[in-house]
Amino acid sequence: MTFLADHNVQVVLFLPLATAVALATIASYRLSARLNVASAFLTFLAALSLLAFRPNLGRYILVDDLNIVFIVLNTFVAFTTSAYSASYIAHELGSHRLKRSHLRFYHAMYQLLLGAMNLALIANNIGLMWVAIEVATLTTVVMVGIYRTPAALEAAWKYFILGSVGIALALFGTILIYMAARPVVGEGMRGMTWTVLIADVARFDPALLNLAFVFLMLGYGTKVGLAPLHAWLPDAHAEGPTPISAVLSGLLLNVALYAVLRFKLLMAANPGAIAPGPLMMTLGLLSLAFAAFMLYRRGDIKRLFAYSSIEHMGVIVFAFGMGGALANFAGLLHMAMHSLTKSAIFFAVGQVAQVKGTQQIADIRGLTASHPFLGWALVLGVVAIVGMPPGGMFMSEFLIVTSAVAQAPALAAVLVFGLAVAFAALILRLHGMAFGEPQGSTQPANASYLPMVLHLAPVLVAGVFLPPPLVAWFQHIAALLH
Amino acid sequence: MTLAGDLVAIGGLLALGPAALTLSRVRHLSSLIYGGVFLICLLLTGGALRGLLAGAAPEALTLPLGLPWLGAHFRIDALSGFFLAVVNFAAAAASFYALGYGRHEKAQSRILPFFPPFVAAMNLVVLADDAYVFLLSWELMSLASWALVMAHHREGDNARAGYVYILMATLGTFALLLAYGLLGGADGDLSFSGMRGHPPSAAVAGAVLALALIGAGSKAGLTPLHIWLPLAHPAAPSHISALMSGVMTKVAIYGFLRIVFDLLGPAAWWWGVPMMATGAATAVVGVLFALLHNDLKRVLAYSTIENIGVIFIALGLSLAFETNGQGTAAALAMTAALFHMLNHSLFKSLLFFGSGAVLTATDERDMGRLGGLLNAMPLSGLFMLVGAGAISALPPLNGFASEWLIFQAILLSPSLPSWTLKLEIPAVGALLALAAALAGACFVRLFGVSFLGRPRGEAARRAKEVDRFMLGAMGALAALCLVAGVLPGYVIDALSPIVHLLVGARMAPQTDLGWLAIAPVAESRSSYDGMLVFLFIASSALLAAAVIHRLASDATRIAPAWDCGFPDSNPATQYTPESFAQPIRRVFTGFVFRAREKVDMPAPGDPRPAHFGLSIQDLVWDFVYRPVTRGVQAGADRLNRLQFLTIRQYLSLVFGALVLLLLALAIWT
Amino acid sequence: MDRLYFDIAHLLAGGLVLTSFMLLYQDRLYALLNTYALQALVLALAVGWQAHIQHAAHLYITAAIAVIFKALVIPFALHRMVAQLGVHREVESVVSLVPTMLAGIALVALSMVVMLRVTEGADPLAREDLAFALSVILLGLLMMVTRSNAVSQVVGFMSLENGLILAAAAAKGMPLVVEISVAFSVLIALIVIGIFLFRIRERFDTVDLQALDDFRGERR
Amino acid sequence: MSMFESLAIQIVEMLIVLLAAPLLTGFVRKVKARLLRKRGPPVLQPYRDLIKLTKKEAVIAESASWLFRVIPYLVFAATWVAAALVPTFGAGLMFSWSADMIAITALLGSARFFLALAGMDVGTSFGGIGSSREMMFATLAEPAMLMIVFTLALIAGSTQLSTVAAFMLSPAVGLRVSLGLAMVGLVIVAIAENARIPVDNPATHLELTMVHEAMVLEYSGRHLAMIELSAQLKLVLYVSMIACIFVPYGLAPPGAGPRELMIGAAAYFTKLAGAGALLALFETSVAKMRVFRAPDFIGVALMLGLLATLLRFVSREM
Repeated sequence: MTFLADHNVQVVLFLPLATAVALATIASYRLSARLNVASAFLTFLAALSLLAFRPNLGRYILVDDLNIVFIVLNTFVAFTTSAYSASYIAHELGSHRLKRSHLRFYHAMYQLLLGAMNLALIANNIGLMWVAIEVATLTTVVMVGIYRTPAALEAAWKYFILGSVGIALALFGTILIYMAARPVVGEGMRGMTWTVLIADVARFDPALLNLAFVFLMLGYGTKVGLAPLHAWLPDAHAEGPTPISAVLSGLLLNVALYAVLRFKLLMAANPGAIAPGPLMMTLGLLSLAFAAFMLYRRGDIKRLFAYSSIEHMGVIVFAFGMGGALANFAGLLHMAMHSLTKSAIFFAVGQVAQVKGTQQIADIRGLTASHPFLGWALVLGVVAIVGMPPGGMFMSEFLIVTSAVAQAPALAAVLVFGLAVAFAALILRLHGMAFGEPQGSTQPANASYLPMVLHLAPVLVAGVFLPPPLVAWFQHIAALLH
Repeated sequence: MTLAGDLVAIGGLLALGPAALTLSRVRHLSSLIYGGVFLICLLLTGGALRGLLAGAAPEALTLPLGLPWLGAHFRIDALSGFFLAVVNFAAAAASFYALGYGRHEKAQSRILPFFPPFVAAMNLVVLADDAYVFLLSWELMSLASWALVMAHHREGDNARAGYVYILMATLGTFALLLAYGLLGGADGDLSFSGMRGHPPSAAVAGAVLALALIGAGSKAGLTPLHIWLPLAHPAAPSHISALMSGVMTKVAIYGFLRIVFDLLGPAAWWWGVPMMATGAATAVVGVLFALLHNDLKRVLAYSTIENIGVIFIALGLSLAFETNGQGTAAALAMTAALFHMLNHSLFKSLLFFGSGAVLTATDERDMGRLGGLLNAMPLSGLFMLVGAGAISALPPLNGFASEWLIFQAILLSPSLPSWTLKLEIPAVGALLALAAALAGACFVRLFGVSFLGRPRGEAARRAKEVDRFMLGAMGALAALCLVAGVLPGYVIDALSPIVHLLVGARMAPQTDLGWLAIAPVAESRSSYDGMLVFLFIASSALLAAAVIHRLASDATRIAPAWDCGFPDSNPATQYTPESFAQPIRRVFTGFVFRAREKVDMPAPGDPRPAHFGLSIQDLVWDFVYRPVTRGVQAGADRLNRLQFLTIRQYLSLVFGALVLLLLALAIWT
Repeated sequence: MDRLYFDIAHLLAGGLVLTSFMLLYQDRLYALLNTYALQALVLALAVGWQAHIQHAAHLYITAAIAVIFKALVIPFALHRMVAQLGVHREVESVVSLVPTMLAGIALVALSMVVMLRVTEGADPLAREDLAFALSVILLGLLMMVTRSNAVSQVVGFMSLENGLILAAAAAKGMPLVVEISVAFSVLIALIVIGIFLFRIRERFDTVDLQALDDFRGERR
Repeated sequence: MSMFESLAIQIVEMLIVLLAAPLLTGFVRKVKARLLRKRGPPVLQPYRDLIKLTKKEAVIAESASWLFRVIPYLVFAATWVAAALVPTFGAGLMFSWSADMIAITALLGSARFFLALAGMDVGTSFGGIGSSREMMFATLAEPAMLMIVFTLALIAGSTQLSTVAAFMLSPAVGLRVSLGLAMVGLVIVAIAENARIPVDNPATHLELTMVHEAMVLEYSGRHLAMIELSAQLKLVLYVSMIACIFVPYGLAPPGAGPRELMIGAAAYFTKLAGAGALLALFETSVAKMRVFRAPDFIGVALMLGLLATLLRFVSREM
């Protein structure tokens, strides 16, 4: 334990990488699945200890209030997903969709992905962050294509190409930031070190910053899944293994969002630069409205929830774009709740798809009757994701809408319109799947419900009660974000 | 009982939901749960009534829940106390009824976990003292009732009903959310006390009024937001329907009252205009639809819409008077509104219980297959008759007392200075009178077709009287309908603190008048004495019967019906619900609802059967909802093409966005 | 002396933009690949010149990668692939040549306008180079979206990436440049291998896509 | 005036309307017959009919419920109470404040409600016809009546009949358009409510044209007597109401002495006779309408009432 606490950053960064190497050599998929869970759990513990034992700032390492939220959330969801994945993957093996060699690869990649995401979050260097996000993207590309069906390959390919362009744009933005910083902070690593940048950003050239932000917003926005840069997201979610869908929606989007937030902070600290808010709000609303309409014609259950992720990312980006203590708090809360809820939904969806042998919404009926637990978990998840109480997203949407009404009533109307359209679509699909005469196989699902419970329980409490320390922490960050 | 005690009791209700889930294997679980809810609600009713009658001072409490920096504010004042009593009394009655009714229920596991939270959420709405707790409870109420509507999800159109319901409920919540956002203002103070402290500007207040009308109106069933109500209320099990129709709509009105009469600050004179107009339209549309449908519970649901319209007319009147400085008149209208709310919660619950009894006995909701139930179910029939009489505003029952008060308020309106109001109010009065008369016809039809005549089907023939729990609940409500009708003065006086809270004036005390009469303005102007009318009717009917039986003949012979000499007519020759409504349909609804009759009468000698078809369309669907859904679908279709682009085209989107932003950057500064 | 440095750097960077236009102009695949090799060569020269000016030895590595990998290996691999896969030898464009060229000119103008807003205080060398790099990036993207042939799209991406390397090299003292160029080379290699492996991906703009969506049950 | 006296007057009043009711019907029938150059039954024939009916055995259909037997008494009681609250020969009845015009309308509505139920109770097609049409008429007649009540209330400032009558006697009345409209409206409502020609024909038993008679088709014996009596009471009620509102002359004021009461009684019977004669004249000179023409006729009353109310609302000083 003390080792974990003393070397928490090292554990968070290197344990996944080490595990990845180890997993690549282990043949038994049972063992590797367990190792996967254990390693993810240790990483989560180490991340938790970051809360109490903050390491010293290094040139490459940064642990501050903002990224701890992301790290803890990330490692937690990564841990629960690995537990879910253990039972999920076994079933895939049983149904011959995957071979053992694939599994070895899958587990190694899973840990590599975690390591890369942790690195992206913890890096004190915008170049390093960029590299880490690129690695994470490439890893997920491979995982999306793991089933090797034409559809999966096509999705992976689309993800790959669009992701690469996004990476390129983000890199150009990063170079521009460096160019802006160089005259002020000098050459070399200092020009890319976040702590240095934020200290001196007020003296940077605003025009370069503006240009940089456009590229960064589009580059990392591609990863966040903002419309019109979203195209990779639905297919990648739909065609990959479900644990990966959960990780994509619950984690990778957040990591990219984290990058956007970092650069928003830079922009906001320079008095001459354009305010980043309007651009973020526009993109956020556009994503929300677009995804809301796209929900209607979905036939594939995973693609449906992928679009819902786009919608929520839109809401979150809108909230952060609007800024202010309330909206930032709401944005953070919404992000955390979305991660937990959406991954829980994907857990349920994955089991449903395994039991019913299909991802087609039209072929899934009457789940609450045939599989009460799964069905009601899905109902609870969807109820939470559309922002109904007692889910925590009710609180965050409440705050976002009320502060939008106070700051920009016209935008609040658009926001509410988008939310309502999305609500109607999701509930419509939910009705079809959860109620009515059951269809298809009624044999019970043999998978662990624990991850789902672990995710939904805090979400359902959050709408009614948030622990004061958590509130204080979030409020502190919200104030940091302006 | 103190506020803290109330909250503990509500917490108990909330806990019963999960308890029902975990104890699902316990025998007699339903009796356990319903018994628990019954006791708790009785306790809450008692506490609320005592506070109300004792004139207890408002009491507030903040819990460390809800919005973290705000806390969960709760407050009980006269208004909350009144609604608390209404909600819990009806809930207690419903639970008692369900002790019997619930036993016949097949989908127990889909009802028991949601019923107690539903009741608890309604309580919480009434006690909430900040926007967050209010909306949270409001939405929880929708959610729980949605789950209850979906209890019989495999039957017929119920899933669609649930969908439309949850959609409209959320629309309303969003409207209220925006309204509270506007009320909170720039500093975002979301506690009600904060909102009271900062009344918004006139334009904002107008917007809030509109949003509150949409938000609360969609839940209460104002036209054109009523469409979900006749779908959802019948779909739920009957004791739930009773709560949804009798109480949840009142909770919606509570929300409206809280916002418009309490939080919004001084009102503008014109606010009453849209309220009365929608109220009148709602009343007439609701009752006409009630006349056109055959489903027992759907008819009741439509009649709820009518009564909500009536209540909104009275509320609008009250506002119109208040803004023109006529305090007593405003108090009269408000008293009438509250009284009618109370009455409606009583008789609508009673009627839904009755329909549940019919359902239990026959498994049939279609009036066209019922008939003659009064013989098999004499007590249920009697209670149902009392309910029908009360809702048709027959003296001396309670429905008449409140409608009489509304008419009295309308008669005071010539003193208003505004021409708009002067022209509007008589028209509203005429529509109200029309609605009242149509309601009479509607309930003659409902009771006459299902309880009188001869059974139209096997199910109706085999009907048996229901158990004593159900009868007990119905009997209590029927008795209350009579009591509130013959002693209106006491009710009016009990309402006066609430009225004072809302409009700042009160009616003269009524119980000081002799003979239990009420005289809202002055005795020379108008007065009514429910007790005397009741006694007169009862005594003269008994007297007449006694005299005739004593002095003349009391011989009776049972014989086949005469029927102008037609021999052994088939029960199918009786008037059906459709045929009963036909004259009214022809007179009123041909144009408005596009009611179309299709008669297929074969020529003489042609042996094929004749057919009669009837189609009714709700124009609101055609002109409001269909365009909206079509718009959304068209938007979805159009945007859906974006799912099927090639990678190159997706890249073009990225490229376009980039160029656009660079252009913007180039043009900017 | 500075003046000369500047002019040569300017010339090389301008040459890169010019080769980008040449890429846009090509209508034969082999010619396209040759032009790309030329662009990679120019890039190598530009980066090498920067290495010389900045006295940054590590940039020579980047220049070397550009020469060996981009100017030789990749064009050669693509040549073989075109021959093996029997891809049409023509560059299939969605938009015809003249509008494409006009759009390219507009994009260059746009990047100039945007970059020149940057305060004069910034290093003029970097400023000019960045303007050219941005032009190359935009032209590369333009190529990707106006060509429907997979190989030419890859070429577009690679030319985009050349712009990035140019920018990175021009940013004086920027760390990680070598790493980035290596990372991008890997990325490009993966893309090329991807095309080779998944033969169904002859074109990004494939018609198969529709069949695929039908198969998924998404299309109604 | 002592409480005892006023109670006595109230009771006398109740008895007078009860006793006058068959008389008025008999009188109308007689005049009608004479106008048709027939001799007609004696004026007192309705009394004989009623007594005879009460003495006969009541025949009740097998399918009838208990409600069927209760309803005649309920209908009678509601109508009688309503009729007793309308001033006949003297204003200021002891219990007149226990129900105003709106309540009287509603009491009649209750009677109709139950009668319509009775029509449906046996389960024959004719009963249904009657109830259905009766309720349709009511949906127009009741609002019309209420509009008329509104007009009067707006003019007189009260919905109490005694106060209205007192106001009508005062010089403040004058000649008013609204009053005229209201009177025509009230007469139309009275015709419709009492099932008179042209809306309904009290004498017909032709199956398809009946309305009121169809509802009570299955009644016999004492039950039928009660219903007949209620119908007669209703006629008296409407005539009294019209008389006390529009021709309140001779009405004894509250607390009047015996002389004024006698004058009032004489005036009342004169008014009844006049109204009866006019009704008979009207009924012999028009033909019955088709059922679906009747709503137009009653609708006229509603329009008149609304118009009168609007005029009053708009011009309070007019």
